[in-house]
Amino acid sequence: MPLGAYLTLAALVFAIGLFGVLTRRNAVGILLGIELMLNAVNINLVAFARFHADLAGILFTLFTISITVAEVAVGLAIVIVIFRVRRTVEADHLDLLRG
Amino acid sequence: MGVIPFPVLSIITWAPFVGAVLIMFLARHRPLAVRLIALVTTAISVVLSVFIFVVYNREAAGFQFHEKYPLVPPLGIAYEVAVDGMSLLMVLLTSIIIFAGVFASWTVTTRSQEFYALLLALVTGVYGVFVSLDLFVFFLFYELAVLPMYLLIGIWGSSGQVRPRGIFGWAFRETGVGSKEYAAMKLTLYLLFGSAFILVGIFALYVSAGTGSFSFLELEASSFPPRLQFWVFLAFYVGFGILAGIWPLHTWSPDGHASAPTAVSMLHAGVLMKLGAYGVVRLGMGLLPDAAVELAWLVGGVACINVVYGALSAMAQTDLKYVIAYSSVSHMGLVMLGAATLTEAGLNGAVFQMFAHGVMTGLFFALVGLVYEKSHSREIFKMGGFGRSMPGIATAFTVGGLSSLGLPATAGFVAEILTFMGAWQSTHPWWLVPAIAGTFLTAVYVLRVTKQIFWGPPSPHFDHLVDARGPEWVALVLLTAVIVLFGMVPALAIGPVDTATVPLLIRLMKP
Amino acid sequence: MSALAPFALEVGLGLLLLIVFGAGLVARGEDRRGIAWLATGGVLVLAVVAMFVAPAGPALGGMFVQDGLAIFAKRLFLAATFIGLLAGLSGPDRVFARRAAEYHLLVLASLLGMLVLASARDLILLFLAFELMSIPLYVLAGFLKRDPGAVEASLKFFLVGSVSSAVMAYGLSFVYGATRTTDLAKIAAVSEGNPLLTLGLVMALVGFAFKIAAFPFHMWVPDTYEAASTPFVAWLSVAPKAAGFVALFRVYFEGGGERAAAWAPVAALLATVTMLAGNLMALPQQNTKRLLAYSGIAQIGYMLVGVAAASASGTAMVLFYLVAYVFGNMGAFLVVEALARAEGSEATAAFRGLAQRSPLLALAMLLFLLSLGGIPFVAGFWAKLYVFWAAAERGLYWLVLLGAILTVVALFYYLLIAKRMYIEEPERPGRVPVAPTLAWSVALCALGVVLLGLYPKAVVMAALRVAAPLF
Amino acid sequence: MTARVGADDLALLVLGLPFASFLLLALVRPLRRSAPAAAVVSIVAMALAFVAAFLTLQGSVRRGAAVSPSTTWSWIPADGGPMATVGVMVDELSMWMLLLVTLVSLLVQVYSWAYLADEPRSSLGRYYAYHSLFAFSMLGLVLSPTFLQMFIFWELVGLCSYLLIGFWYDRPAAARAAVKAFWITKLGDLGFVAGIVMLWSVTGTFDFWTLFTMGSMGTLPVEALPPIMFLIYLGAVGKSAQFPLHVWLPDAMEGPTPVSALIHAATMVTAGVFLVTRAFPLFRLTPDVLTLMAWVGACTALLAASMACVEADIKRVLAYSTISQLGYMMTAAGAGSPEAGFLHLLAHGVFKALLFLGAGIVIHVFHTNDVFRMGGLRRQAGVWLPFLIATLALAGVWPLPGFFTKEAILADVLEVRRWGPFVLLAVTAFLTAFYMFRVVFLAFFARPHGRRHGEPHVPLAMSAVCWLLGALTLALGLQQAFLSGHHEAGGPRWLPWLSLTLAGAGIALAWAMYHRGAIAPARVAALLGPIDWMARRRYGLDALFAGLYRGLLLALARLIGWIDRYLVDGVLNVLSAWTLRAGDRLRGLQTGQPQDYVYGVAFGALLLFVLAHWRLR
Amino acid sequence: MTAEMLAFAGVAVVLLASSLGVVLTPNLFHAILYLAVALVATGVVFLLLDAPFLFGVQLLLYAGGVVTIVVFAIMLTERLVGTSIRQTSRYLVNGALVSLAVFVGVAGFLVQAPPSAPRPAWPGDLTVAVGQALVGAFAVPLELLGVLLVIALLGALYFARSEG
Repeated sequence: MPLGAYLTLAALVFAIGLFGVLTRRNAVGILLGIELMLNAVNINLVAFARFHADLAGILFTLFTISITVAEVAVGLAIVIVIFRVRRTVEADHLDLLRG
Repeated sequence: MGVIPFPVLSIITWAPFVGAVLIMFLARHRPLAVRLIALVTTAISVVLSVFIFVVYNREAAGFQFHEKYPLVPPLGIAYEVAVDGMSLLMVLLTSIIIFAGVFASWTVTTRSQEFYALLLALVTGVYGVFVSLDLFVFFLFYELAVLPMYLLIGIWGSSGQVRPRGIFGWAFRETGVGSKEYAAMKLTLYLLFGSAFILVGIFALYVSAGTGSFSFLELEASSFPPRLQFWVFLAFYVGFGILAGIWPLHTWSPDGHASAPTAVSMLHAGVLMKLGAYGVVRLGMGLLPDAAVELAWLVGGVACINVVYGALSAMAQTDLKYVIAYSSVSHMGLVMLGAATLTEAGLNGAVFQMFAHGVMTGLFFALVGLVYEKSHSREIFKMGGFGRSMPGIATAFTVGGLSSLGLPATAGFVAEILTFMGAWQSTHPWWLVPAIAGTFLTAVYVLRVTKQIFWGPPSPHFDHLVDARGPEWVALVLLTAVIVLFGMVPALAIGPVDTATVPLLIRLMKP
Repeated sequence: MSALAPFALEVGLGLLLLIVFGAGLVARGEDRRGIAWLATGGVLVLAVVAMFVAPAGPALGGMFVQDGLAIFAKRLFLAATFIGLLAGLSGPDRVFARRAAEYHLLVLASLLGMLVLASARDLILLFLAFELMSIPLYVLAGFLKRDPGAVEASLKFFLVGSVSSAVMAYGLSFVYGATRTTDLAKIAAVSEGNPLLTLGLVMALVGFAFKIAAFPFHMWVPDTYEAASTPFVAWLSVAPKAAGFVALFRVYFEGGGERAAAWAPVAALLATVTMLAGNLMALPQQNTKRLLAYSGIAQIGYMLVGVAAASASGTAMVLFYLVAYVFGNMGAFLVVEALARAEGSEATAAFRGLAQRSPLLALAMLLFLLSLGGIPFVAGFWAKLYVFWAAAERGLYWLVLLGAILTVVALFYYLLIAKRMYIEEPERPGRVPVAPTLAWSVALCALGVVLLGLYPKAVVMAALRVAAPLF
Repeated sequence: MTARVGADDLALLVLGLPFASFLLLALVRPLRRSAPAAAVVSIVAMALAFVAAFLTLQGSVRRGAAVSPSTTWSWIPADGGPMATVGVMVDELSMWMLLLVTLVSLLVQVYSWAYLADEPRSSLGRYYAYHSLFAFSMLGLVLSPTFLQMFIFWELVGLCSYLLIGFWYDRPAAARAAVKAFWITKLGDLGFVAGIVMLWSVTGTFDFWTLFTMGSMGTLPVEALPPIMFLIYLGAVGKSAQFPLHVWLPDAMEGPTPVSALIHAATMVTAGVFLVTRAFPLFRLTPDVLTLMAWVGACTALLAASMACVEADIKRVLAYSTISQLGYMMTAAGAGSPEAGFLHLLAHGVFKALLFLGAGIVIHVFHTNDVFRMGGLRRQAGVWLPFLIATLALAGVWPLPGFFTKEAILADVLEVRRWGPFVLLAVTAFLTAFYMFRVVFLAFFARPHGRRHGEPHVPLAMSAVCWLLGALTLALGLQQAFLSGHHEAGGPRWLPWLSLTLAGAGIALAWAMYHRGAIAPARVAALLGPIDWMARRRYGLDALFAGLYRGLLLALARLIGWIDRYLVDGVLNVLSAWTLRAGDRLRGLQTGQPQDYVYGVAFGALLLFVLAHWRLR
Repeated sequence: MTAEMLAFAGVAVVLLASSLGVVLTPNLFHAILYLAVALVATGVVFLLLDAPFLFGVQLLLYAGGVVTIVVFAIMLTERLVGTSIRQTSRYLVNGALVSLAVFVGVAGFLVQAPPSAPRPAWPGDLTVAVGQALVGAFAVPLELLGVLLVIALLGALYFARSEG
C-alpha cells in the first residue's frame, strides 16, 4: 500500500474524531473524539517513519502516545470534578462564562 | 547674537514639566504653593521665550538655538531642538497662553494639585512639538500634549446640554453625548486617531529616506517619490488636520472645548489646534513639497468650507462656549487657507493667524470661564446686560471679538488681510470669497453674542455679578495687550516668520 | 559538569521541583504557605542565575540549544513566574494554603515546559515541552475546584487546548513526513516546497495560535481568565504566550529557513483579525478580567504585526513587546486582584474613585493601562512603536495603520477604567488594603513598565541581538 | 524738502494728539473715572489738534503742491520690500478734511460736556475715550497714503461709530442699532477689502501715489480695474449710506445726539465720499463705475428725501437728509467732478453738524424726538436762528454755502449730460427744502404742545457752539458769494434760478402745509398714495434686511448648526456606536458552550487552509 | 490485489467503522467499546507498517490503560449522577460539514504531495533502535516525559480526590 493510503486513512480518522469533538454532548464523549484525533496522528507518524525508514517517527509516536495518556487522565479528572461541582456531564450546560 | 551659554529651548520646554513634578511631590495639599510653582515655572518659560524672540537673529534666519543629544543612535533618534521664525512665534504664543492660563485658573479648587501638574505636563508637550527637529521626539511630545487632556476635561470639565436628537439620535444616546466624559473621550480618541496617521507618515518618510535618521533637517534634504509624498501628505493632513479642526473631522473641538475647564480650553483652542496647522505646514509642506503643491486645492477647499461652515455653526449656538469653539473651527479654516495659498502673504498670514487666533481665543475662553464662574451659566439667551456689572470683562470680550472679526489694530486683521492677499494671488482666487464671507459671518455672530450678553437691560436671571478680580486681570490684560500690540506692529511677528516662510516657499516652488 | 552547563536552569528547576515535591510530602497542617515561599524563592534564585547564564552550543545532538533567544525567553519566563508567584503568596483562598505544594508543583512543571520549549530545536522535544507546559495549566485553571466557574473554565481550556494540540501534533507529523527529520536545523535546510510541509506547518500553527490566543483560537481565554484565580491568570496571560511566540519563531523562522518570509501574509491576516476581534470584543466588557482578557488578545494581534514583518527586527520587536506586555498585563491583573480582594468585585465599577482612595494603586493601574494602550513614556508605547516600525520597514503600511487606528479603539476601554479611577467619585471612602507581597509584585510591574518606557534601549538591543541569528 | 517734513510732522501731531488722549483715557483708570478730567484731556487734545491742522493748512497753502505728498513707513515687512506701508499723505484734500474733522470734533466734544452732564461720570470718561479714538481714526483715515491704511482707519471709525451708537448700551434699541450699523457697513467693507486685495495683487501696491503715477503713465492694467473699483466703491456705499446700504444710518440716531452730529453727519459718513475723491484718479479710469455711482447717488438722494418728508423723529429727518446729501456728493463724483462733491462735503459737514446740535438742544428742551410734539421754541431759546441758518443752507438758499455747493454739483451733472440724475437731484432739492422747513415750522413756529417744565435752560456751552457754527456757516456762504469768483464753474444761467425756485417752492409748500395749514398734509399724502405708503415703510428696505438676516442668515446658520450637530457629528457617533455594537455583536460568538470554542479552532484551521492554498504557493 | 492491500482494506474498514461508532453511538459504554476496537485496529495498522513494538505499546497503554481509565471515570460519574449515561449529539450537520471541510482541506494537500517511494527496508531491529535512542539522545526528553506523567497524575489526583 502506498503512503497516501495510510495518510488518507489517518485523515479520515482525524476528521471523524473532530466530528465527535464537535457533536458529542457528553464530556467523556468529547474526550473520546480527541482520542481518535490523536490516534490519527500516530498512524500518520508511523506511516511516515516506515516509508522513510526513520526512527524519529517511531520515537515521536511513543511520546505522543504517552502524552495522550497524560492528557486523557487530566481530562477525565476535570470531567469528574465537573460532575462533582455541576452535577452534569453535558458540555452544553457549561456556559456560566460567556460573552 | 553670540552663542547662548545655556540650553535655552530645553529650559523653556522642560521648566513646566519640572514644575509639574515639583507640584506632585512638594505641594501636596498646599494650593498656594501649587500655584506659585506653576507661576514660577511658566514665568521662566515666558521670560526665556521673550528673550529668544528678541535675540533671534533675523538676518541669519533658519534654525537657531540648536541643541542635539543622541537618544537612540542606531535608530537615528535624537533629542534635537531648534527654532526658526515660525516656531519662534509659536513658542511665544504658548508661553503667553499658559502664563495667562495659570492666572485664569487660579480659582480651580478641586484637586488643584493634579490639575496644575497635568496642565504643566501638557504644556511641555506643546513646547516640545514646536521646538523639536527630530520627528520621533516630535511625535512623543505630540502625544504628551494630547493625553493629559483626557483627565483634564474628564475631571475638571463641565457637561453641556446637547440633546440626542435627529436621525442619528440613537447613536448619540449610545455614546452619551453631552457629558464631559463623552467630550473628553471623543477629543482624546479623535486626536490619537489622527496621531496614528502621523505616525505612519513619519515612518514612511523614515523608511523611504533611508538615511536612518528622524532629523527634520536630514529628511528635508532628501527628496521623496511623488507617490509616497502624496500618501504621506494625506496622512499628515488628516492626522494634523484633525487637531487643526478641518471639516468634517472637527466635531471633537466644539464638544471638547466646551467641556474643558478654562485653562485647558485656552491652551487647547489657543495652542493645540495651532499645533495641527503647524504640523501641516512644517512636516507636510516642509518635507513633501510636491504633494503640498499637488494637494493645495484640497487643503484650501476644505479650509473654505471650514471658514464659512464654522462661522455659520457658531451663529447657531446658544451655548457661549460652543460659539467660541466653532469660531475656532472657522478661524483654523483661515489658517489652513492661508497655508494652502502657497504664497508669501498667505503663508505669513496663516502663521500670524495662528498666533493671533491663539491669543484671541485664549482670551475668549478665559473670559467665558470668568463669566461662567460668576454667573454659572453659559446660555447666551439667558444672559444680558452684563456690561454694567462686569465692564472689564465686557471690554476684553469686545477686543477679542473685534480681533476675531478682523478689525484693524488687532492682530486678527493683519492675519486676515494677509490671508486674503494670499488667496487672491493663489491659483484658486475664488478662495477669497469664502474667506471674506467668513469675516462677515464672524462679525455677525460675535457682535450678536456681545450684544446679547453684555448689552441690553440687565437680565433678571442674574444678580450680584462682579467683574474680574486680582489674578484674573493679569490674564485679561496680558492677552488683550498682545492682541493690540501685534495688531498695530505686525512686523514684530512677520519679520521672523517671513524668514521661515520664504525658504519654504522657495522649496515649494522649485520645479 | 560542563555537559550539564546548557541545562543549568532546567536542572535547577528540576531540583526545585524535587525539593517542593519533598516538602509537600513532609508538610503537615492546614497552612503550607512555607512551600509557596520556598518555590517563590527558588524561582527568584533561578531568575537571578538566569541573568548570568551564557549562551552555549547545541546539546543532545542539536535537539536542545541554549542560544541568545532561549536565554532571553527564559529570563522572561522566570521573571514573570516570580512576579506571579509572589503575588499569589498572599492569596486569601484557603486552598492555596492547603494545596500550596500541588499548586507550585504544577506551576513549576509548566515553567519547566516553557524553559525547555525555549530551547527546543527538535519537533519531538518541542511538542513534549509544549505539552509539559500546557497540561499543568489545565489543572491550574481549575485549581479552585469548588468554584463552578473555575472548573468550567478548566474544561474549556482543556478542550480547546487538547484539540489544538491534536491538530498541532497532526501538523507536526506532516512536517516530519515532508522533511524526513524532526530537527529544525535540518528542516530549515530543506529547500524544495512540499505541500505536505505547508500543510504540516499550517496545522501546527493552530497549536501555536491556540497558545498565543490568536483569533479565532482565543475563545478559551476570556472564560478561563475570568474564572481562574487572578494571580495565576496574570501569569497565564503572559508566560505561556511568550513561550508560544518563542516556539513560533523557532519553528517558522528558524525552521523556515528561506521560506520564513512566506508566512508574513498568514501572520498579517491573523494579526488583523486578532486585533480587530480583541479590541472590539473588549469594548462592551464590564468585568475587568474579561476586559483584560480581550485586550490581551488584541495585544497578541499587535505582536503578530511584528511577526508579519517576518524579519529579524520584527522578531526582536515582538520579543520586546513580550517584555513590555509581561509587566503591563501582569500589573493590570494584579491590581484587579488587589481590588477584588478588598471589594469582592472584579467589575470595572470597583475601580470607582480609586485615585482618591489609593492614589498609588490607581497610578500603577493607569501606568499599566497606558502601557497596554501604547502611550509614550511607558513600556507599551515602545513596544507598539517597534512592531509597527518593523512592519513598516517591510512595507506593511496598511497593517500599521490598522493597528494604529485600533490602538485608538483600545484606548476607549482603557480610558474607561481610567475614567472610573480618576474621574468618578469613590463609592466608599478609605484606602484599599493591599497585601505586601501583592504590593511588591505590582510595584515590580510598575517599575518594569516605567523603566522600559524611559529606557527601552537595553532590552531592544538585547532583543535585536538574539533575534538576528534566526534569519 | 524741509517744508514738507514740517507738514508731515504737523499732520502726525494732529494724528497723535487724539491718540495720546485715547491712550490716557483708556489706560489710566482714575482719569477715565473722573468725568471732568477726561473731558479736559480730550478737549485740550482736540483743540491742539485743530490748531495743528490749521497750521498745516497754513503752511502748505503757501508752499504749494509737491512731488509726492505722502511719507510712509514699512508696516508689514516681506522678503522683497514691505508688503504694506503706513504713513501720512498731506495734500490739499486731506488738509481741508483735517480741518473739518478737528473743528467739528472739538465743537462736538465741548457741546457734549453740557449735553451729557447727567450721565454717570465713568460713562462720560468712556464717552470721551471713544471720541478721542474716533478723532484719531478719522484723522488717520484722512491722512492715509495707502488703501490699506485707509481701510484700517475706515474700520476703526466704523468701530467708534458702533461703540458710540451703543453708548447707552443697556437700551435695547441702541444696542440693536449699533450692531446693525456695524453689520451693514461691514457688508460694504467686504467689497472694499476685496477690492484693495485684488488691486494689490494686480499692481503690487496699496499706495495711492504710486497707483496714481501708474495711472497717469498708463501702466495700470485697466482691463482688470472695473471690478476692483466697483468693489472699492461698495465700501463707500456702505460707509456713506448709499442705497441700498443706507438703512443703518437712521437707526444710528439711537446714539447720543452729539455723536450723530459728529459721526453720522459731518465726518464718518462722508468717508465714502472722501474715498471716492481720494481715489478718483483710479475711478476716472472706470466710467461704468462712475455712471453707476451717479445713478445710485441720485436715487439715494431722492429716496432719502422722500423718506425724510414723512418722518416724525427730528433726528431721523436729519439722518435722511444726511443720506440725501451724501447722495448728492456721490452723484457729483459719479459725474466726474469729485471736487464739487468734496466742497459740498465740507460745507455740509459744518451746517449739518449745526443742525444736529441744534436738534440736540430742541430734544434737550422737549425731551422728545417727535416733531409733532414740539413747537413754540422760537420765543424761548436763542437757538432757532443758527438752526434756521443751517436749514436755509441745507435747502440751498442764497447766499449760504449749501446753495453754492449744490449748484456746483448740479452744474457738473448737467455738464456731462446725465439728465436722469440731474432730474432726480432737482426734485431732491425741492424735497429738501420742504422737509427741512417742515421741521422748522413744526418745532419752532407751531403752537407749543403738551406741558413744559418751566423755562427750559439751555447750557451756555451748547448754545455757544451752535452760534459759532451758525456764524461759520454764514461766513462760508458770504465768502463764497462775495469773495471768491464763484461762477467760473459754469453751468447754464438758468441753473441758479432753478435751484432757488425749487428751494422756494419747497419752503412755500412746507409753510402752506405746516404753518398756515392751508393744505392738509393728509390730503397730500392721499394724493401721493403709493409713494407715501412706501416712504412711510422705508420702501421695505429695512424689512428686507431684517428678513434676510432672520430668514436667510439665521435660518441657514440653524440649518448648518443642525447639520453639524446631528449629521456630521452624527455620522461620527454612528461610527462609534457601530463599533460598540460590533463589539457587542462579536461578543455573541463567545457563546459559553465549550464545543463552539472547538468550532472556533476548526474554522481557524480552515481559514488557514484557505490562506495556505491561496498564498503559500 | 495483494494480501497487504486486503489486510489494509480490512483494517481500514474496521477502524473507520469503529471510529464512527465512537462518535455516533448513543450509548457511552458502546462508544468506549468502539474506541477500544478502533485503538486495536490502529495497532493492527502499526503492524502493517512493520512496527510491532508500537502495536504492543498501543495495546498496553491505549487500549488497556486509556479505556480502563475512561471506564472508571464513567462508572464514577454515573454513580454520582445516578443514571446510566446516554449521550446525544448536537448540530450533527454542522459538525459533519466542518469536519468534512477539514478532511477536504487535508486531502487537498495530500493529493498534491509527490508520490512516495516504495517503502524501504528497516535498517535494523526497530525495538533495539528505539531502546538505544531512549537511553541515548532521547534520554532527556524521556525524563521530561516522566515529569509530565507525574505532574499529570498529580493534577488528576488533585481533581479526583474529594476533600471534606
